[in-house]
Amino acid sequence: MSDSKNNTIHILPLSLYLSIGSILLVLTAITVWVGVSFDFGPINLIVAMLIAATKATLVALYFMHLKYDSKVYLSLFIGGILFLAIFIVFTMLDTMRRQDIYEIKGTPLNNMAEMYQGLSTVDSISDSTDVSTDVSTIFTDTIQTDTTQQSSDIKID
Amino acid sequence: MSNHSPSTNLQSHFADAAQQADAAKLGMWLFLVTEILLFGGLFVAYAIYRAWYPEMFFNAHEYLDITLGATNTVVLITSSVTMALAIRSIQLDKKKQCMNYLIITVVLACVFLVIKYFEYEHKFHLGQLPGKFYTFEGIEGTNPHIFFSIYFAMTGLHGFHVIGGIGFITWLITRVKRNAFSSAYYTPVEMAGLYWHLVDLIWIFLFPLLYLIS
Amino acid sequence: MNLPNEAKINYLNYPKGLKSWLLTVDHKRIGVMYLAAITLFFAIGGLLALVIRTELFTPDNMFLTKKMYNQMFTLHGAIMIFLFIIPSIPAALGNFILPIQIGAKDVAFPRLNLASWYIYVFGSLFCLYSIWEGAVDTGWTFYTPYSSTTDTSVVSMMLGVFILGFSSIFTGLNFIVTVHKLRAPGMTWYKMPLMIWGLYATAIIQVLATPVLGITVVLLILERTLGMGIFDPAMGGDPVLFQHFFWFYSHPAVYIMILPGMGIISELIATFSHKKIFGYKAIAFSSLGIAFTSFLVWAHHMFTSGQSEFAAMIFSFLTFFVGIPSGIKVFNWVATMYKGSIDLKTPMLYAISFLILFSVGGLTGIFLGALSVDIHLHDTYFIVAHFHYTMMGGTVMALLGGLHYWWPKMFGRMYSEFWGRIACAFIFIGFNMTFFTQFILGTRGMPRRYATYMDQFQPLHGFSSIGSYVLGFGFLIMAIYLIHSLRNGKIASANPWGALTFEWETTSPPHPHNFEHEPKVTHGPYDFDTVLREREE
Amino acid sequence: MDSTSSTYLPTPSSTIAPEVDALFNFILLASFAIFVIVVAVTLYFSWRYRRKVAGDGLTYGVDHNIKLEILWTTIPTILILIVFVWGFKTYIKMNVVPGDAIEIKATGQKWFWTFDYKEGANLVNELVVPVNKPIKLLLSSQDVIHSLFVPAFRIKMDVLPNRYTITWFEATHTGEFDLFCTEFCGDGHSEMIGKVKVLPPDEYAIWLEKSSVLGEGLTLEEYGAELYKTKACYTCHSLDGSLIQGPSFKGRFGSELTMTDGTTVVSDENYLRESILNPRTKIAEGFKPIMPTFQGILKDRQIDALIAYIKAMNE
Repeated sequence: MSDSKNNTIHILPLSLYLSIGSILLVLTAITVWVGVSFDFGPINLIVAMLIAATKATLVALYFMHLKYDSKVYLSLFIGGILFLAIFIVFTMLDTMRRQDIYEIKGTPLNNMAEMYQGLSTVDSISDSTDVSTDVSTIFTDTIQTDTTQQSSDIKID
Repeated sequence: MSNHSPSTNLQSHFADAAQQADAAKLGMWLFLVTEILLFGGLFVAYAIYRAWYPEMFFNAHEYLDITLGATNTVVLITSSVTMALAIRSIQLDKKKQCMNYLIITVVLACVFLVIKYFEYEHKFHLGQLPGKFYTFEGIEGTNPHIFFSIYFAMTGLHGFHVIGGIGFITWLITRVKRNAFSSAYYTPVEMAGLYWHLVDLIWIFLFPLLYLIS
Repeated sequence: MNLPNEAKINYLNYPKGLKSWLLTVDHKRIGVMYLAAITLFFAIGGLLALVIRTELFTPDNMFLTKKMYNQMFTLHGAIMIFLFIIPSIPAALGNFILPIQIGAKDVAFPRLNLASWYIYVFGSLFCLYSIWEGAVDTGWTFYTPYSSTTDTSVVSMMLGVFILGFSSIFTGLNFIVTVHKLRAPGMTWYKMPLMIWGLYATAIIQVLATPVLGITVVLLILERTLGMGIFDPAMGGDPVLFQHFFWFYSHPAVYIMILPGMGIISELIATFSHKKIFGYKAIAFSSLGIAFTSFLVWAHHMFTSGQSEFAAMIFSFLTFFVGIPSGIKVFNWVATMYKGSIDLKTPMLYAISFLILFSVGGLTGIFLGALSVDIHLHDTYFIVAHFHYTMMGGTVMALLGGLHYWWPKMFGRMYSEFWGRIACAFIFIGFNMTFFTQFILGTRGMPRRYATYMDQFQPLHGFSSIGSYVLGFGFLIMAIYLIHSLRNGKIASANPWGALTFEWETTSPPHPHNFEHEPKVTHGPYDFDTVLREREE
Repeated sequence: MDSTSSTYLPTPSSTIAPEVDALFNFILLASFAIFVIVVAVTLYFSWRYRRKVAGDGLTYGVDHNIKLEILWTTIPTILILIVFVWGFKTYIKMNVVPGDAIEIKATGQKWFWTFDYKEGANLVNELVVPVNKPIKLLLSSQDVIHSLFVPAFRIKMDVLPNRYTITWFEATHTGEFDLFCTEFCGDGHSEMIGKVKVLPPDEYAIWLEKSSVLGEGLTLEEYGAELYKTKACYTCHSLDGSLIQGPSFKGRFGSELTMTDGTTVVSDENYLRESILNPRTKIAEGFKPIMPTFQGILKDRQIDALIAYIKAMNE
C-alpha cells in the first residue's frame, strides 16, 4: 500500500519560484524594518515570529514540495515542530513558575556570575535578593520579612 | 550524512524506481526532523535564558550587526531559490542549467560563510567570546556571556551545517558533470534541495531571534 | 547476482570470507554482528554489576576505593544502557527479523544499515578509550555541575555517546522507511505482526528523541571545554536545565528499551498459545500511544530537584497516562492465553516471567508517579529496583525469549530445551532475590549510589548480593548451552514452533535473499484458527 | 490509617509521614491485588490450557471482547486518578511551610552538611530541633547538587548551588534520626550522613542557649577539642599521626613543611589560619586540594580555638 502512485513529477513554473523568492525577500525586509524602527515590547517578538513562520511555511510548501507530495511528509514535518514545541513549553512550565509559592525559590542567590563579581560597572546586583556568602549576615531583614511575609499569604492555585 | 543510491538507478530490493525515490524522500524527511530537534535544543536554551534575562538579551543584541545579518538572510534565501531552480532544471533534463544553478548556490553559501567569518572576527577582536573567554565589559545586565555562548552555539552549529551542505552540493556538481542524473533519476539532487531548504529555514528563525530583539 | 543453486547455501555460509562479513549489506549478517557485540557488552556490564554487588556485601569498603566504586556503577549504567539495551532488540533481533517478517528482501537503506553498525563500533571504541583514559565517575545521568567539574574523562565519554546516538537514529530511520515502503503486497497495516508495530513505535521515538541527547551532550562538551556556563551556576546558568535536557531524551529512551520487548512478547504468547492474539488493534495502538505520550512525562525524574510545584503536578498527572497503555497490553497478553493450547517451551517461560516481572516493574511505577510518595522514594534503592524490574525483568526477559524463539531461524540449530529451562529458572530466582530485596532497602531509606552504607542495611544487601551470583550463574549456563548448540545442536526445521508469520516460511537459516519465491499474504499473522481449519479440511 | 511502624517503612516520626504512608499502603494494596490477579490468571491458563499432544487442534478464536477491554481500561484510570489527587494534596502540604516555623539554614557542601541557627549556633552534620514544632529548612549548596533526605520524616529536597530550595517538617517524637545525601555528589557522597536530634522543648532551649555562645567558660584547647568533633575535622585529620584524607594534627605545629610547588613553609599560626580559611593556596606535599573552605563557617574565636588545639597536639 506504498503511496508512490501520486508522485508524478511536479514541475512548477519558473515564475512561481521567482515570485515565492521575492515574497521571502520582501518579508525579510519587513521584519528588519519592524525590528529596527518600532518598539512594541513583547508584541515585537510575536510579530517577528509570525513573519518568520510565514516565510518558513512558504519555503516548506513550495520549495520543499510539501504542497504536492503525500501528506506523510507534511505530518512528519509538523510532528517534528510539535515535539519541539512540547519540549519548550513543558520546560518553561518549570523555569517560569518556580517562584509560585516562594518568591525566593525563583531568584538565584547571586545572579551575577563569578566573573563579574569584581566589576563595579554593573549596578544590577542590588535589586536581586543577593546574599553574600558570609553566613552571619544571612538573616538580614530582607530575607526574614520576605519569607515570613511570603509564607503567610500562600497562593495555593 | 544523507543517503544516496548508487549510480545504477534501481537497487535490487526495491520493486520499482518510484518506490525507491519515495523511500529516499521519506528517509530524508526523517533526517530533517532529527535536524529540527537537534536545533530545537538550542532554541529551548535561548527561550529560557531570554525569559530569565530579557534586558541583558536586549543590551547584548545591540552588538550584533543587523545589516550583516540581513544580508546573510538575503544570501541564504536566494541560494534557496537557486537550489529549487536547480531541481526544476534537472526535472526538465536541462543538465547544463542545473549545474549552473548548483554552482550559484555553492557560491552564495560561501558568501554566507565569509560574512559569518567577518562577524566572528569582529567579536573575537572585541572579546565577546562564549563562556569563560568572555572579557568584554560594555554590556549592562546579568551574565552577558550567556547570550554570546548561545549565539556562538546556534550560529556555529548552523555554520557547520552550511559547510556540510557545500560539501554535499559540490559532490553533486561532480556527479552532474558526469551526467549521472536525468529527468528519470534525480533523487540525490532533490535530497540536497530538501537539506538546503531546511538549513535556510533554520536561519530564517535564527535571524529574528538573535538580531531583532526588543 | 546469480547464486549457486544447491539447496545448502544460506546467508551464513554464502558469500564466504571475513571481508564479506565486514562489508556486508545483508540485514541478517548485520543483525548477527550486532548480536555478538551486545552480548560482549552485556557480559562486561554484568561483570561490573557482580563487582558492585560483591563490594556492597559489607557496609564499608572491601576492595574498591570510593572513586573506583563511583566509576564502577557509572560504567555499569552507561555500558548497559548505551551499548547494550538500546541497540539490543531493535538493532540485533530487529535487523534480522523485520525485513523477513514483512516479506522484504532487505531494509530500505542497506548501506545506511552498515554505516550505523560501524558508527556503533566507532562510538563504543570511544567509550572504551574514555574508560582507559580515566573512567567517568558521574553516574550515567552525568548531572552538572558535578559532571562539568569532575576531573575524569567526561568529554571523551560524551563524544562516544554522541556518536552512538547517530547509530540509533539511523537504525530507527531505516525501520520506519522499510515498514512504510517495503511491505509485501497484500500486507496491510493490520496484517503486520505485532513485532513490527513494536519496532515501528520504537523507531519513532529513536528518531524524535535521540537528537536531543546529541545536543545535550554537545552542550556538556562545550560546558567543559569553553566553560560555556549555561549549566554552571557559578556562571549564571541553571543545573536543573541540564536535567530537563537529559530527561527529555532519557525517558523516551526507556520506552525505546521496552517497546521492542513488548513486540517480542506478543509474538511469543500468540505462537506458544497457538491462538489469535487478543485485541490486536488495542496492542498495536497502545504501542503508538506509549511512543507519543512518553514525550510528555520526563520531569517525573525531577520531582525533588527544586522544580516548580506547578510543573511537578502537570508531569505527575501525565505520568499516570503513560502507565495505562502498558497495563492494557499486559491484560491483552493474559487474555490471549485463554483457551489457547499452551506449550511451555523456553521462549514461553521467558514470556511468562516477562508478564510477572514487568507487572511488578510497571506497578511500582505508580508509587513513583504519586508526588508525595516519590518524595520519600526518589534516589533510593526503590528506584534501582524499579528500573531493573522494567529493564531487566522486561526488556532482557523479552530479549532472551526472542533469542531462543529465533535461534533456530538465525543459526539453523535447536538449543537444548532442558538446559534452557534450567537457566530460565536460575535467572528468574536470582533476579527476584537480587532486586526484590532492593525494594525494601529503598522504602527503608537506603540512598542510591552509596559506596559504604549504614549497618542496618547489611542483611538485605548481603541477600541481594547472593541473588546476583545466582543470576550471574544462570546467564553462564545460558552462554554455554547456546554456544554449544551452534556446533552440535539438532538441525532445526523451517518452522519448529508452528508459527504463521513470514520468517517461518523460509528456510532456517534463511536464504541470502530471504525468500526463494515472493511471499504472498494469505492470512493474518496469528490466524491459527482459520489456518488450522483449512488444514483440517 | 494509624502509623504502622512496619518493617518496610521507617517509623513515621513527622506530621506528614502518616499521610505519605497511607498513600503508600493504598497503592501497595491496589497494585498487589492487580498483580495477584494477573499472575494467578496467567499460571492458571498456562496449566489449564497446556498443550496435551504436539500440534493440538483448533483453538477458540476469540480475539476481542469490548466489554472486558473497556472494564480493564476504566478501572486502572479511576485508580490512578485517586492516587494522583491524593498524592498532589499531600505534596502541596509538604511544600507549604506553616507561618510560625523555626527557620534553620542548611548548606550542603562537598561531603558535609552545616546547619546555622538564627541565634548563631552552627553545627556540622547534626541538626538539633524541638519536638512538635514546625521547622523550616532553607537549603542551598556551595558546590554541586546534594539532596537532604530524612527517611523517618519522609522529606527530601535537592540542595542547589546558587539557589534556595525550601522544605519543612514537624517532628512528632523525640529521638535520633538518620539524615542522608541522596543526589550523587562525588567521592564522599556516602559519607555525607548526619543526625537529626529531636529534643523536648525545654532541653532544646537549654541546648540552644549553650551552643549559641561561642564556647563560653571553656579554655581555648577544650573548645578546640569540641570543635574538632562538631566541625567534623576528624573525618580527614587524625590525632595519632595516621593518614586519612588530610595531614594528621600530631606534631604538625612548628614543623618545616614542603608544599606541592616545592616551597618550604614553617607551619605557624598564620599558615594554619590560612589553610583553614582558603586551604587551596598552600597544599602540603602528597595531598590533594580537596579541603573545603571554612570561610564564613568558623568565627574568629573558633579558629583561634582550633589552632590552640592543634598546638596542644605537639606534646
